[in-house]
Amino acid sequence: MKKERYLFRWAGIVAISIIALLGTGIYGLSKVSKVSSQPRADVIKIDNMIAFGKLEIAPVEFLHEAHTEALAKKNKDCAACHLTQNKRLFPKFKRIADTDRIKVMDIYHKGCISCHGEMNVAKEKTGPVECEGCHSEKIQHVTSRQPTGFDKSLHFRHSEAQENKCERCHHEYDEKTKKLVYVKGKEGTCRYCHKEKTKDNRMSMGLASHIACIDCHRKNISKRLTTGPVTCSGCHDPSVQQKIKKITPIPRMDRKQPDVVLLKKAPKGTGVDTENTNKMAFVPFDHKAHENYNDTCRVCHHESLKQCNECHSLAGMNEGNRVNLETAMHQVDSTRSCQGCHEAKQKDKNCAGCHVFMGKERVKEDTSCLKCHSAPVMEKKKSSNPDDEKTLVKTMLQSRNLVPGTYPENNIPEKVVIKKLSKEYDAVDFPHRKVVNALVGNIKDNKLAGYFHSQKGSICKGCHHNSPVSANPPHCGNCHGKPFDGKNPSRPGILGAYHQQCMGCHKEMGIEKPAGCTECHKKKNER
Amino acid sequence: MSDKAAIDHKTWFTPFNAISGTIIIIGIVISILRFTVGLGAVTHLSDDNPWGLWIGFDLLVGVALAAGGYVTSAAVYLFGMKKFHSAVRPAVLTGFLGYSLVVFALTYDVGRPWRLPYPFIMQQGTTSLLFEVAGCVALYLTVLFLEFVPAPLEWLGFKKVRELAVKLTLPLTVLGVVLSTLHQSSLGALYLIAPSKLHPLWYSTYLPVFFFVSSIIAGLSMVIYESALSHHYFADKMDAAHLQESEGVTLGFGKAASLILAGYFTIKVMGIAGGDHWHLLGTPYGLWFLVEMIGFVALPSFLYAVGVRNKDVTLIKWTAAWTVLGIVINRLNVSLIAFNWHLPSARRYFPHWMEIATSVFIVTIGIVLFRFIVTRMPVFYEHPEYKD
Amino acid sequence: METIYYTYQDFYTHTKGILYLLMIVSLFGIAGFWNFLTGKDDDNKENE
Amino acid sequence: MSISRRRFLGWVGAAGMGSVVGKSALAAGNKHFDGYHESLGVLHDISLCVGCRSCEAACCKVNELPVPDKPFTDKHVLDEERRTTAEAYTVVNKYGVTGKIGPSFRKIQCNHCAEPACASACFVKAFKKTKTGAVTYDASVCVGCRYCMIACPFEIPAYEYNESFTPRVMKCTMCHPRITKGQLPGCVEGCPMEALTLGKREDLLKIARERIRKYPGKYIDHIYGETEMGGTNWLYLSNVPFSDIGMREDLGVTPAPELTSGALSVVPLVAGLWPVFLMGIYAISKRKEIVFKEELDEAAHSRTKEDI
Repeated sequence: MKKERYLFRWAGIVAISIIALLGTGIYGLSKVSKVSSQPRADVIKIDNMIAFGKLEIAPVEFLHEAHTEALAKKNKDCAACHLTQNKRLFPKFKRIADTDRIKVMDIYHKGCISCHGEMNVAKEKTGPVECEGCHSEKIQHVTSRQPTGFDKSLHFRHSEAQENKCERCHHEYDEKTKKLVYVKGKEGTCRYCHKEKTKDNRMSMGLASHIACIDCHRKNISKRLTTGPVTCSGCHDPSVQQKIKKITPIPRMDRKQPDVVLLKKAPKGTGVDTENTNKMAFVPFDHKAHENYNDTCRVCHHESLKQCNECHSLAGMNEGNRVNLETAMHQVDSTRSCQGCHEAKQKDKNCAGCHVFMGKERVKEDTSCLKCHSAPVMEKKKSSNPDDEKTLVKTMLQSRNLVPGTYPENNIPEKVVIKKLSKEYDAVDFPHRKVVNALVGNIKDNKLAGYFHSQKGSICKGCHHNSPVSANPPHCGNCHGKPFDGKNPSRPGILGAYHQQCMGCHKEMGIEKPAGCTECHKKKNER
Repeated sequence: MSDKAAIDHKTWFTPFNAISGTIIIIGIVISILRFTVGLGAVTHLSDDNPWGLWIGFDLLVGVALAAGGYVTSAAVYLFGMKKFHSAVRPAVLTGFLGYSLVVFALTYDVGRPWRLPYPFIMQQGTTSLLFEVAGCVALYLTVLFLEFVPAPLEWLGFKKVRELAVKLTLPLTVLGVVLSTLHQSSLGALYLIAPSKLHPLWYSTYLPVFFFVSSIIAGLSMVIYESALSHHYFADKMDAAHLQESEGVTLGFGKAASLILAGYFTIKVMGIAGGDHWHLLGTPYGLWFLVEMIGFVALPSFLYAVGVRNKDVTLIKWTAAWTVLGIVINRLNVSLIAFNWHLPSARRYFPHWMEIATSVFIVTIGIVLFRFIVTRMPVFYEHPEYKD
Repeated sequence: METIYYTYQDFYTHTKGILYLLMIVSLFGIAGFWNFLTGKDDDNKENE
Repeated sequence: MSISRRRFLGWVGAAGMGSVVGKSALAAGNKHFDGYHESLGVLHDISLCVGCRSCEAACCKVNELPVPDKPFTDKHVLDEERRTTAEAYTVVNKYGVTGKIGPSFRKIQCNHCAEPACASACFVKAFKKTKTGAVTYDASVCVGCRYCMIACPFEIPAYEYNESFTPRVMKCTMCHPRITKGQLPGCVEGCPMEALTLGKREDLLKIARERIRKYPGKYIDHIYGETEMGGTNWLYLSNVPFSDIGMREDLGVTPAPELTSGALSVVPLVAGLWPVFLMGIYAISKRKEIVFKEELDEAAHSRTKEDI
């Protein structure tokens, strides 16, 4: 009997404590964890232990700059936490390599806690020494860290400062000597070797850049030279990135690249293409101009900066990931292909108004192919001088008409009155010529757009679509006769056609006026 | 409540009559408002929350708590537990009153109550769980009436008719269990059609089973709880057999309730496993779910067990009350608290005071009717003329 | 009279309608069968 | 009287033995139901909607709904999220979508499910999927239980809570009376952008797929309503993620009637087997009682013998 009562008492205590615990749990959850509102670029998540398997405890949120500043006050520098290897500072905390789980863990625990402990004893402001202080599930700081890039402007500033001594940064790995060597004229991008993650003896891009950049900058500081940033925010804070000095115009990077190129399949004898069925006209390509349009070479080239046809054959080859030459040049959803990039330009505000309505159809016969494929096939002339080819390409490029073509002003109707919709609303006075002039004006400085719209009437097709180019296109109502035409289900009626076209275009081009129905047409009973 | 005064018929003005009278007057006023101005005037029901307290409490809780009738009659007449015989009539009476009031409450909630027979006489929406519930409740109400009818017949002295009614006991009990199994589970199954609205911890394809099993628990606990109250207030109405058997009933039903609660806990856990909702237990809704599961299922199961082992009738009675509260919480969770959980708080439902007042009004009617009947008819005692 | 059901809902309404009727029939049927099955039990008892 | 009688007879007739046998071929357990062929639907191209509320105005007019206090030209109404009510079968909501310039608009109305949850839930068959594609409601039998509103995964049906004697469930009818006459639904007719397209559901799916193909990158590659809750006759095409414009993507593809069919299928089993099971228990307990009594008698008998 006594035993039972004892049991009962315990049950009561356990039940009450469970309910109380749950209650406080709910209360605790209802409190929103405090997040420091100021985003910072130096928030580092220390989760290195993930390399040894699943994390047992929450990763640590580490504020790098808070530590640099604290150390600076005590006249300590990077060496307080970072070791040096080959006379260069190594980014990992107090170690060169992640050897094993226990060792790395000890390095962190000893390194962090001992320093915090010492400062605690000295009654100085310092970080936590207990587990939860560092290992917290809650995110306390919003990170603003953004990857940084080495654009052409930065590259020029660096090469200028290094007196054009490319070897100071560029190197290659020599398999035989197992050493880093420099080969003149074969400079490539860092990412050719340095990938996202460290693999074998190739450092990751992150590791390599932190070693190389920061070390050099630090040395310059010690020599009291002007140099780049050494702190996290110096490179990774978006607002600081904005302030990095830009050179304009940027002098051309010289790596013996051609001014103009004739894009074609690999010549015979290189073993790339075995078949000899290329009937397509070659494409004259202004390489120099395209260098200016893009920030890095990688935008078009892959990391290796090879010629396109070295890897992309007509049939596709392993080096080119089995992407054939045609796809490499025309793939629409790629940022590297010609057509992909050109089509992306159609999303520009000045272009989107018309182009957003143009469906992507595979058109078999279209003169637009010939806009690029304009050079004659020169395969037969084996002995042709490469310089002749260059001259030909240059002349072809120079003879291109890059001005949008329009009809004479008086051939363009000034005003079109749209009466078809005057049921509830008045007719619309559509300022036709004003719109045409605005569209032409928008692209007159755009070489790409100018070249593709140089034919008279091609700009008219933005609205007068689906009918042959003509100075007298058919009326809209000729096709858009009735809504919900079962035979042409995707063709809107006249009401939808006008509203979709006008409003869609205005929206895409960011034209805010007219706002609301009555700015185009007055309501009938409102007069 | 001073009952002696009321039973003596000396004065009508007793605290019980005063309180219940006030509630009933308020209830009548609200009823007039409801049936003349419409649901919008007295409820907080909205297009997002079409079912409120009147369904969540009056229907779901009401039906669950009236389960004592079928549980007790099945135990006595089918499972042969004759020692619980004295518990049958009070349980059947509560069941009958409970179901009558559920139907009464429904007339408040549905838009056109006079059309309540439409599902049977006009068009049969046979794919609706509600059709099944409606059919079973209607039939079961008749069954309960027939099961209870010997009591008023004895009171009124209609011997022959009473004989006929008593003969029907066995088939009625079987029919009662069948109908109860069906509609108790179907009340849970009502929510099967809305997996996108009910919180996943409460939504399960086992919902009908959960509702059926918990209705047995509710029935058992209600019988214990009610007998505790009756002993307090109507002890003078009870015969020797009733008083003698009462402790046995409490212990026996407590034992059954403890066992079934344990089983219920198990299948609820399996429900979570089946839906793989473990991760939701850490959320605020999950904690509330744990409160229900641990505080109102696991704990009463254990307390019942302790009470039965110790023959501690007081503990069992308190546990019964706690379990009944747990059933109320469970039904309200499914119908109101965890329902529409995805909606922003501004679109959630909280009952209007008049809805609460109406529910209180209906419960009060139940208590008054129960009191009226047990003070007159042979419920707590065997009629001297009809002793077997 | 063949009816084609286009929706599951319509088909289900139809089959459920039959099932509900069958349920009522079965309840009475089982009661009757029980009487038939145990009808002689009571006789035996009385005869004893 | 005559109506109820006819209906009752209809029910009995449908359940006649002859029909049970005659329809057995169609009643195969694994039969797949495609819904009504040639049924109509509406395709809503969300990328085209400009939030002008013309559809709301047209709907109000053709359905003779009460005119709201704020005129349909008032765009401030769009600032708060609304749902369908007993006074508005359709509403347009405005959504700000991250990464997209300008707001997106979505029209809400009954989606006219292929297997409607409301019809499955209604215990008087007030809701009906018609062969035109519309889900219609018959107020003359409605009891007002509002289970349809609980069941609807799209939260569409609304109720006349302030009506004391003739409250009705209110929802879009796809302008069923108009489309049977060959007219367009009010909203479709009223849309100046032709963002709404009426057509056969099969055709609408083709149109939608064609648009997705033709404008790569513009549309989300999903036609909302093609499979949701077993498919709906109102279809949506969007240039922004559906979840960003308040459309639930977690509804699943199971048609509503199938959600409850499992539970319902147990009902006949319980009705058929439970009595047998219970009577069995009764027989066992009674048998025990008899045995117990006999043993008691025997014991008493032997005791009396001993006494002698």
